Amino acid sequence: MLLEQLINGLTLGSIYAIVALGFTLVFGVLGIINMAHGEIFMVGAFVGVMTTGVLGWPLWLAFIASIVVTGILGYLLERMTLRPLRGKKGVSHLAPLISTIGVSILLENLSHHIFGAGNKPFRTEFAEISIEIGSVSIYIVQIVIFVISIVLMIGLSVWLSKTKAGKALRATAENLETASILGVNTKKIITLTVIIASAMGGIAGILVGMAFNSVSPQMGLAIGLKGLAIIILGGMGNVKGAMVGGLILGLSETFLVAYGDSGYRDAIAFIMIIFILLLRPQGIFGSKIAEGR
Amino acid sequence: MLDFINPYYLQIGSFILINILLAVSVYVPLSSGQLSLGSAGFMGVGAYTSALLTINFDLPIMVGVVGGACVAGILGIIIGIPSLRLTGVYLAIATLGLGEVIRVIFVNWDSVTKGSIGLTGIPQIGRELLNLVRGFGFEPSMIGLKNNQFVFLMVFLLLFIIVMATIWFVVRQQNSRVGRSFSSIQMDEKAAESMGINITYFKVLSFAQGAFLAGLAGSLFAHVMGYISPSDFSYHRAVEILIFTVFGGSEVIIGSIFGAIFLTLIPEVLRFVSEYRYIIYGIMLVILMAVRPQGILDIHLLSRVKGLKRSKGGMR
Amino acid sequence: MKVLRKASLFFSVLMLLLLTACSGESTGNEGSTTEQTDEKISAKFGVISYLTGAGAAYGEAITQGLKLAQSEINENGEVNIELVIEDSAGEAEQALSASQKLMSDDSTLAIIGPTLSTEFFAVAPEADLNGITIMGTSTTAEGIPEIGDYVFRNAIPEALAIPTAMEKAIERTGAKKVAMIYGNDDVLTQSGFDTMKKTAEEMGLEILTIETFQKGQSDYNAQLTKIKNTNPDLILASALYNEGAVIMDQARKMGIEVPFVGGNGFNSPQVIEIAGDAANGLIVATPWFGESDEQKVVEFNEKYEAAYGKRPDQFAAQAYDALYIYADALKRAGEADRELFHEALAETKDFEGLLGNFSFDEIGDVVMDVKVVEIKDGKFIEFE
Amino acid sequence: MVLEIKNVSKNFGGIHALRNVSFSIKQGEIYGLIGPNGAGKTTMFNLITNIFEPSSGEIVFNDENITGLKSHKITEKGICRTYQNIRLFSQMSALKNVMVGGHSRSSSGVFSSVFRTKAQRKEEQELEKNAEELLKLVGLFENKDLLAENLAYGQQRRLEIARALASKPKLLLLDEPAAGMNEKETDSLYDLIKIIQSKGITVLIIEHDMPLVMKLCDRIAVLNFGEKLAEGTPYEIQNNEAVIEAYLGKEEEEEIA
Repeated sequence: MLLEQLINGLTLGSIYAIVALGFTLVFGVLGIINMAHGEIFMVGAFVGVMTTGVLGWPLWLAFIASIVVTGILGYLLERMTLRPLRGKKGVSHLAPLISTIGVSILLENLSHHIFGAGNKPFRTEFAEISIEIGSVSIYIVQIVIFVISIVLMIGLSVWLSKTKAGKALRATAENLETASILGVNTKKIITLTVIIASAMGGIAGILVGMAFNSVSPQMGLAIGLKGLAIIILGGMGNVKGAMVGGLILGLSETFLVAYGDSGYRDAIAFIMIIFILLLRPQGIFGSKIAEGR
Repeated sequence: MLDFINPYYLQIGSFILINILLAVSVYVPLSSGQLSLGSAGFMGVGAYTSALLTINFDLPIMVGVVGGACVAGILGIIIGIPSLRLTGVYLAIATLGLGEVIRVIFVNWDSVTKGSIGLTGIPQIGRELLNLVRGFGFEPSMIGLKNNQFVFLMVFLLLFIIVMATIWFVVRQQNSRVGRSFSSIQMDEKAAESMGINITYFKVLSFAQGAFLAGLAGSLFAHVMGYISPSDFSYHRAVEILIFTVFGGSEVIIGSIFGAIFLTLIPEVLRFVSEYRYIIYGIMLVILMAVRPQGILDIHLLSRVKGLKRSKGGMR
Repeated sequence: MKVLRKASLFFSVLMLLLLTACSGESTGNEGSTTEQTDEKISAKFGVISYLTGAGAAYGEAITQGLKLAQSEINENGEVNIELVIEDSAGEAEQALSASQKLMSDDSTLAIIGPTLSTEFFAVAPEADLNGITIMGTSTTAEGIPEIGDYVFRNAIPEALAIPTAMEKAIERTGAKKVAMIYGNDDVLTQSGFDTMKKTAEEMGLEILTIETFQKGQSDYNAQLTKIKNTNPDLILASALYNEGAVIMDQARKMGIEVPFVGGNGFNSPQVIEIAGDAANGLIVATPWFGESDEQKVVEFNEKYEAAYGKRPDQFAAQAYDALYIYADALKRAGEADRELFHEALAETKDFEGLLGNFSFDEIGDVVMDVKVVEIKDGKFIEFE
Repeated sequence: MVLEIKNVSKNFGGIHALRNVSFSIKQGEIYGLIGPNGAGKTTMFNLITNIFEPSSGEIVFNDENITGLKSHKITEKGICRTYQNIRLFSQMSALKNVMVGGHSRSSSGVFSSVFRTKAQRKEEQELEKNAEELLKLVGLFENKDLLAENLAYGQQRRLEIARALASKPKLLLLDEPAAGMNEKETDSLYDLIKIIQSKGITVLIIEHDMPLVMKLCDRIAVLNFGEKLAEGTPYEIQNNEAVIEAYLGKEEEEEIA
């Protein structure tokens, strides 16, 4: 049972981590919390359902479709809701928060109209393959999810620290003005960030669909709130923190269910962040002191 | 003329009044620079406290309401002190989390809260008032009203008085030493402190006042609805309350009031497009933030509209 | 004082707004009020339904069922029914506002709805106080008809459906050890669970573990792994079909092959759609068996499909029956009077509806036989 | 002695911002604190008002050890400051800004404010009267209803001084009050500070405008790389070898850079 629950926890945690990576990237560069990220993730999952289920596309094509659609959503999000607020006088830190909440309401209800209220099945043959180890059966999907999350985290870290675009991105995160003086095209970098973050949401969406076979318009909210908790847990804008935070949350939720009271499962994320904020406001991996934006 | 006393209008009017209280409960902490998304949670605490007091101990509604508001206020102090270390979005998310934790506790604490089934049979303000006046030998029909017209009218008037008192309280406080301290903390915490303002005290004060008001609104909500369940105090409620304030204008109290009125009426007015209501809602928020991020009403607009020659700190 | 004056100005504006906002609509309905012809009784029924938001699918099915029944009844010619439909968006406050809107219209004879039990708990006491009959068609939670004299329902309460399903399932499988899983943040599933637990204890079953889940959750593996390790003979799952189907899917993947017994909310063709083969082995009690080859059921299916392009579910069927029950009571009452109608409705006995023989007990709850069905080979069949 | 700084040091993560600095200020004098950028002058202000706590050493105000006392308590004791990069309450009117300055000299709380008790009304009137007088003093009375952010730069600096004075300080800390001012404005600033002195308020001033400092101050301390380089009258400082070297050396460096 322990081994099985460990696998369950790691799978869930990896998904949380990928969602949190998207949050953390946007926060790291723009200093805002993208409340619509959960809904973008949900749209990604629906693209997966539609392409594999209705159109009968192969899985790899579904992935690409989902990345493209969520990437475009990310672009629109940046272009229509975030950019108008940037650099405008008298805009408080509340504005992007509200604006993205608006987008999340919009996306959730649009999906509602287009796809209907209920759960949609996500059927791929790939999701059925499993290997047996003793009495424990591990699905290939579970391994894939774990690997993808690790790859994304490492890839993102390397990209941020080694490549030119990544360095420009970090410079932008440090200071918008300085970066633009140094010749970084901040507008492009910011757009790129939001697109990448959204595409990662899309990937997470498909993975959830495959792993749990359930996709609904409401799933964005539930996972979005968890993602939010994770980036505080791991440290805002910190890639490693998002990963570790995601795994910690996935494991603790699973073990709470396994050995405690499953009724408090939804609360544990927030109980954890309330404690972490009080003990170490910068998060587990955060280095800077929490400073309000 | 008595047709004017239509329970439907009065019912919506009562919800508007409760929502104004909720919007103000976000506005007050915000006036000292603290964005709290915990109003839904505090509202729940107020509602459950008052409901349980009146159901289990047969206490009068008045006692329940005051008790509910006070418990929420005290919780606000307890939460407010450690939260001082947090600012901006951190505080927002921590308080949002707090609300979720409170809701989950309501769901799981079966023996007291009846879990997700919720509490039924909460004494209702209107009926108690009716019984009260009947005790004095008064019948609504004596002034040409039906029982339910009378009940709803009384509830509306009572809430109206409470809301007016609250607004009066907040505005007077704003125009005083306390209000100046709040806004100076909001504008520059460090400078405020070096002017001799005890920021710990004033921040906890405004946070706790917000919690108290949310608790008050919650307990009134319980006694107007007669039935509450944890789903009344979910994430959606927290966001809804925040939007009242931000939409109407978070810089001025009149903005919160306007936001609550407008956004409570909108679903009623928009019933004919009810299917697309939330989609419209979402688009509206996005456009509003792009065009008027400070909300519909702000100081500049108010001073122009009212022809005020000078900026009034009091209406901030 | 200046503040007060300003604020009261504000409120006058508010009241004005309210008036203009609401008056436009209330006048719209007046065209077709009760025109008393010699033999035909006309009546206006208010409907409160969940038409926007997460559970809009339920409200849609209900209103479609009602409209189908309405057109048939009016065509029949004995009574003439007008429906005024209001949206509640699944929220208790909006349901309450909608009910006030309906009740303040003196020509509203009675109310059908609202959809959710949480809404019903808020609305029904008001209706009862005002002496207006109200009937729930989808409200299965405990304590609904107990609210008051004027409160009825034709939805099969979980307290009736679940024990029947459990008894039959245990009779056949001989199960002794059960595991339970339920959604603890929903009224329907919580109240279903309470019934399940009580019944299980009465039947002397051994409860191995009790697990919960919450709305919007998509991963049930942790709970199911725990259940799997206790080796139950049967799983009692109080879940709505949306979550329930996913739970079954994940359970089967994990290698849990035992049957599931569910409540009324679990009963939907959607379960098969979502979970596919994994849905096999679900046992539920239902007033509505859509696959039945009874004449009236087949006819209803055809008419519904012709009108709305899809097959009806139990919500549509129950709503359809509800309006017929109202029409029947109206005929017996003889005129559109709230008090006479209430008395006539309470006396409803052995009414032959789509769902079978129907009566109200003394508090206004359902008396009827329920069928137990199971999913086998991707289809609902009667459980034997 | 009004203020005694005793062997104060401050480290920021291993970097010494201030090392073993001591000086003391007499009642009624104008005391200058000068030195190149980064010498630790503003850090000294931040230590006195306890925005940071000193790593070691003591700060004594009117024979009372105020080290580690909360900022607002220090203001209550009678020390108030201005900021190098103006920190006004930008969305408040000039008058309100000064009234906030009077916070520590008033006491009405929530109850008396809401019910407008007699004492509260009297206190508000006094606060307002006092604020108006201070605005007259700094020459901003005509602008009292303008939002602080709409004032001109020099006016903002003077408003900050008025706000600090409203707390009725015994010791006023001015952080580069003349920065960005033209000659005429600087002259009227000189007059203002002299008037403040004449009211019996001790002044500690950080300033880069050397002619102003030399003309204004009774005594001066020079900080360089966190250490006290010299202390004395303006005449002594102007003729101090080490000071000249520090300043000249600094200028050369800047030219190379």
